[in-house]
Amino acid sequence: MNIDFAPELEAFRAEVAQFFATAPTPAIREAGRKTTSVFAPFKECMEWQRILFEKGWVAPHWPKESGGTGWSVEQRFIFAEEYRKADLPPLLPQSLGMVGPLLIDLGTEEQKARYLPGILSGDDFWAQGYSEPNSGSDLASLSCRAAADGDDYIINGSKIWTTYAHHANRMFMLVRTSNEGKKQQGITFLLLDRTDYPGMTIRPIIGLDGFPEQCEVFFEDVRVPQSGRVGAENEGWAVAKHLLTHERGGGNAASPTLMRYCERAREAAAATPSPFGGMLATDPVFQRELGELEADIASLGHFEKLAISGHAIARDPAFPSINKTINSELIQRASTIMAQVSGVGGLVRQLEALRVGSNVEPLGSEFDLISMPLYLNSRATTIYAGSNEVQRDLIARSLAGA
Amino acid sequence: MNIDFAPELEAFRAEVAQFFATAPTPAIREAGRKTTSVFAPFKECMEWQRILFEKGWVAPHWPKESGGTGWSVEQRFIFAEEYRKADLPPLLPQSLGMVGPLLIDLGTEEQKARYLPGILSGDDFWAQGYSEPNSGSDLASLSCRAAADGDDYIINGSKIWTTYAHHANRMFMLVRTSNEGKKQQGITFLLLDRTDYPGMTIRPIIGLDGFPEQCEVFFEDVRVPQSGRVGAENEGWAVAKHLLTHERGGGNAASPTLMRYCERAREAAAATPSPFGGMLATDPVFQRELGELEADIASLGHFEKLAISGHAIARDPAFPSINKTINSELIQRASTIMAQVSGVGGLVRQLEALRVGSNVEPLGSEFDLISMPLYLNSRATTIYAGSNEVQRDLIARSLAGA
Amino acid sequence: MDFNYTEEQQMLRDSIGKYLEKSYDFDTRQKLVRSEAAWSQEAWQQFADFGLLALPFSEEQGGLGGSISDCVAFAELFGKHLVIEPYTSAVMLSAPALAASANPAAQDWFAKVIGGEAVVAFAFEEGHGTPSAAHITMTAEADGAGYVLSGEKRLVIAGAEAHALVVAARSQEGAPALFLVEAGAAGLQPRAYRTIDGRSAADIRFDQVKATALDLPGKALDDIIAHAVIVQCAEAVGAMGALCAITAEYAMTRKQFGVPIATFQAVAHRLADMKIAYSKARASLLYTTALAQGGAATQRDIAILKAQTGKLGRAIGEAAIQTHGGVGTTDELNVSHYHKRLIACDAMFGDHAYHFRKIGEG
Amino acid sequence: MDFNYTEEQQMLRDSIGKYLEKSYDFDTRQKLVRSEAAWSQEAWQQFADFGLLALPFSEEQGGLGGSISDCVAFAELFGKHLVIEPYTSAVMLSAPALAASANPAAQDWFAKVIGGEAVVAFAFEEGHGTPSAAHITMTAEADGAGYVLSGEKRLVIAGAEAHALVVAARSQEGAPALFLVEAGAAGLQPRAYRTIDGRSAADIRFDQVKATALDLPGKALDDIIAHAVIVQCAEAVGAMGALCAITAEYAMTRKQFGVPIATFQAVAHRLADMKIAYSKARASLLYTTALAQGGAATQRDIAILKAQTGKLGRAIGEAAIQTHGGVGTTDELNVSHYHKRLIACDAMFGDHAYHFRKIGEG
Repeated sequence: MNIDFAPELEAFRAEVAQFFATAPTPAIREAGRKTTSVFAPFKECMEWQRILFEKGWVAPHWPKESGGTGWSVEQRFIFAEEYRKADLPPLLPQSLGMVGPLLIDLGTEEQKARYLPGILSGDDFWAQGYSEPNSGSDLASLSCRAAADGDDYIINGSKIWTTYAHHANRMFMLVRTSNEGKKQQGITFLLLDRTDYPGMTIRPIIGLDGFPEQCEVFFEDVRVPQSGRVGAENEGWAVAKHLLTHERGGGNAASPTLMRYCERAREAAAATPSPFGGMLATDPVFQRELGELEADIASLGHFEKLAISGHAIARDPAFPSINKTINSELIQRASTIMAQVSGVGGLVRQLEALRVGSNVEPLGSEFDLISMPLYLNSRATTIYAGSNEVQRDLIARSLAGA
Repeated sequence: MNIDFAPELEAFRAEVAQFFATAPTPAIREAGRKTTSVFAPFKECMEWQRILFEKGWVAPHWPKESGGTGWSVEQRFIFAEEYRKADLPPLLPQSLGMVGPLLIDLGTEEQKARYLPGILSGDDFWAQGYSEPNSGSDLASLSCRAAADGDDYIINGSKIWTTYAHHANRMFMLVRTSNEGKKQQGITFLLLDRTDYPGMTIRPIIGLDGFPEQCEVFFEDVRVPQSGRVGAENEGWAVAKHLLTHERGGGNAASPTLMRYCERAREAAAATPSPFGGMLATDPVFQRELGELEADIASLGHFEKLAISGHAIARDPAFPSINKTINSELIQRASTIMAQVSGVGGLVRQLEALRVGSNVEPLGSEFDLISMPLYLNSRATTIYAGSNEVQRDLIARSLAGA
Repeated sequence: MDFNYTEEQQMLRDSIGKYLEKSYDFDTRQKLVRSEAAWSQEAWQQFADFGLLALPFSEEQGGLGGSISDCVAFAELFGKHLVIEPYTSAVMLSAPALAASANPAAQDWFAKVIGGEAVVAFAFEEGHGTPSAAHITMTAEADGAGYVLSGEKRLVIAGAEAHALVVAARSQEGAPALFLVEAGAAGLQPRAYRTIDGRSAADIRFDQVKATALDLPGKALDDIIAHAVIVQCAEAVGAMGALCAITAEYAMTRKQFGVPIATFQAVAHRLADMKIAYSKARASLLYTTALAQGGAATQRDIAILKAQTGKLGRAIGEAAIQTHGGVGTTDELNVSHYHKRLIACDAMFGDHAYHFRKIGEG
Repeated sequence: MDFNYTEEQQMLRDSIGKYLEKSYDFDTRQKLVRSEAAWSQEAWQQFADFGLLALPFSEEQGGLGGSISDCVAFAELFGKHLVIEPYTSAVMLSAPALAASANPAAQDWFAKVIGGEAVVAFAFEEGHGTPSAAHITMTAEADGAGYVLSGEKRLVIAGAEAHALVVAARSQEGAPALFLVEAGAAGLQPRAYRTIDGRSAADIRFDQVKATALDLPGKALDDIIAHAVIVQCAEAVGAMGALCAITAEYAMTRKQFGVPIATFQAVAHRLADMKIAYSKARASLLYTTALAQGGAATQRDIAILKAQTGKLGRAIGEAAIQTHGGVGTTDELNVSHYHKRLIACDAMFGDHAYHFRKIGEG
């Protein structure tokens, strides 16, 4: 066993911290502080991606030859920790975390050449078209249909829970190309060059936090080229499953973000009186609960480090599901504690003050402004990317082979 | 809505308290304090039943004409509260709580006349022969076979988890009398006059707490009279289901016992230093956790009062399952807090000091002596009388009709 | 013991239930929440016509002589329909305070409130959670025959629209007391907003605002809050019951993998847990109501009800959203709105964590 | 970063695993627990032969120069086999204290311990939980060149059988320190018992018992305890892994309603939760071990490992029993014995609740 504590790492940490202290614009910083979801405010997030891209730091989890940084695991965690300390907006996962790694693994050379540059630079933003109104947990039952027609497919049907589709200029999606055999057969994985094809309509859905984050996407005779197919026709399920390991397993560690939530809760609690006297941050009950959460997040961090360093734990077929389950439930617990600190301060609905660049004065603190939207938004984390019920099914099923 | 606060009730309370202060022998009191299970030490428990029987207070939940007290709900709760305050051993449920009420509801006049007196007086103690090694949660799959032979049945097979069978002189049981049709059909409910029939063997099973509470009962060509049948042959499932409402719903309230556990935890905590300074009883974290438990027990108490007073809540088909689930999980939580108070004091295994009348000096306090066995024993509460998984299935199923 | 609603209470529930079903369905309610109106004047008038505004007051006071169990009976329906009108604030908190005061101005306002002619808001909350009167820190300074108030009150339901305010502050003796302030008084600076559960509220700055003491007898304020908390909990229990029913119905009709999702044991057990939680909360509501009706509810009893309702309500809300999946996380479906109402009920007057700890103090 | 066991460590695990499989199966272990013997002399001798008693000590000390990760590697197997021998007490706690002392008697005892000739017990616990040296209250009074100890120590593993004791008490300066006491010293009154997890322990009264100061340098005691806690956690994680495997296997073979119970989603999800808990605990074990190996594990890191292992171990134990149903609640099956070991691991040196709160203090 070995962890690198070389002094060069501290120099690296200083370099990263220095960059984060100087490179982001005020709007990017504000967007980071006002992020109340896994998905940061779009515009500033993409501006920040451009800056990171130019620095060469946009995709630490990618292979170096495809645009990654070639950092050690230690460096990657230092980067993630400093990133969160600076409260910078997390980059959107759909492009860099999902379709990018997928194309590196399974795309044709042409697809890689065509799409990876825009994914890295942030010139393109990809939406993920998986779920349908009647195909949520039961994703394989999807029915959005693509009929081959010459060199094209003609798509009819709809997708739902398509995060930030209203911001996206590209989209990857699963379509049904055959009704033969098992439902997992007959699914094809497609890349769409545009989101404004004739016949394609995007309707944002207002979430319980008041923000339009998810969308419904309708397809009416939408004609797209077959060259956007990844893998063979009718074999998209395997492609999707491969991608899910990226979506759920995550090359990017979640624990630094979660730990930062705890820090913010602690900071806010230091300024909040406890009804039992003193400040909340020194209240034993608060400390007990925050300590339990921090310990659990620490364990996730340990788990992530084992995984990223190539320990056998990450080769367990259940790994992506375990990781997704832990991560999503910790987001909910962290945001629950944050909302608890805000108390009745979280009952104020003041969405306009949450906009980046807003000149509306918040009624409470900035912390109070974000804690409740974050709590509400986090209800979705145990539902999306395969509900946690499905994840637990998969984990249990994996035991049969163990 | 109405609760009786009449001053006569306080006189009643005083009368009950006075009786409890004088009637029990020292051994009965010791047995009460050393009860580490739903099932109190057998010998002293039956002695105490005899005393209560002679006082006419042995079955407050029975109809007055069958030997009950005719008390109001208020009186029954006062009785239960004083009972627990005095730490007296709870009477064993199999006779008074299960087969007795069943016979009142479904027994023949002859069966009532024959068995109810012994059930009330405690001259008889009944074991419950339901589960089998391969029929636990799936009770209806039971295979212990009774073949009709003249006026008798000849029983072959075995029963398991038969609480206190080694103390019992009578037994009620489910047997298979037919393999036709659905598995619920072909089951017959039998009363056995003896537990020492030729061919009947009882093997106590040592539990995880170190005590023999459960038994396995083996039947090899055991001949019993058919007159012990309750209901028709092959229709015992309905009888068993009826009995389960008594077993799970309980005419006796559980909340006073649970509240008493909290009191004992609080008393012990008042004598235990907290590692954070002061005594544990005044530690905010302890108070927070005990308070949550007490509130939940209070809600169970409210639920029980609604039920016993005849509110519609008790006519919900899911009521017995809801009641059993709440009750069993609260026993586990209460005993967990008790074991927490004992801390490493609970790691001492000193079963001999727990015996009633033991002259072995306990290494710790009497509280430390009981807390861990109680915690360990309580693991069974969510398993027996229909596992809580089965209860939740039943509750969910009841919603379909709602 | 008897915890059943009387026939009269059942009739009241039937009438109000019918009205709300017809005129306060979810779509109507959502239009109202998205409108400029703080609440529905028409609904308020209906409540007045049903006698609800005068119900909890004795006939000598000009009321209808109703009891706390009467209020609980219809408040469950308010929760079921996510009613945003300031009933608890105006009728359960301000009005009893006004009624208990010998001050003639208070008596006038009281008559107007129960007559449906005015709304008087209750300004109590001061920070991130003011669980009881003992936590009030705003002080009232004597100023001639009256007082002046300075400081801030938060989350004053109907605070910007009310015709007057009942304000909790420390009296000269240092004890928590109540004061009457007229709307529009100099130095009053409300900032209005909607709460996450759609109600109109305001944070109000007080800058040397003239106020009149209500001079209530000793324990009156605690008793008023206790009854209001019961009614607030009844709303929460009503919302919980609705969520249980809606979620069970959804789980039995929504299909995935070719079968209703209720046939998946994980979903079935979650429905069971919701039912268990609801059973506990409703039992505590009815029992505590009966205790209060008999004048026997202690602070601990109220704390138990408040804590249990808060914790169980949150659990039911979260379970309902999880069971609904994606649609549960939208603004379009009522499920998330119930959850937000339950969160609000938990947070106001001390959340479950606060009350559990008070209970644990013994 | 690398958290894999080295090839050498893997070989050590293989040998010890093979030995335990063969000679320390559950039935053998249960016979041992029910016997008069405090533990198996034969097993102890085997551990000596494997080099385990000398492993954690430097070659200058006469040890084998092993590391904390070596100890963790085989301690997981100790947990898997519910080993009752006093390894942690004698080799991880007492021996390092003896080794760090300049006292010649201590050096003698140290040589005997790592040579397998003597067992020295560690007397630390004083009440219902003594989580760290800072909580020690027993005081050592100076008595000529030595000290005398009075008071009580509890849960001294191997306390009645040990040839000597290392006792934690406050020194003259008031700081926690360690003292050496020979077995049979006048005034020493042990009462022996078995713990719920089958180990031999004693509560020991000290009545003016002569003792020698070990005079360890400042932070040594905390560091010794930190390493011992890691090894204790490794045992717990080993037990958890065994429970996960046993329970999954049982659920896939035990049939009810005509199918394996693992096909019921409630059972399947419980198995998943056990796997999740085990994944967290094992990750924390391996990471903290690597940190400690690099000399970089802080008190907080140790607290995180101890707290997580304690909480997750209890949860896994309870889930394993519930999944097994009736047989899980018996003394006959190994499942309940694993659970009791996990409870003991949680309780000693501060339970999860204690450590969570320390972590939360920030």
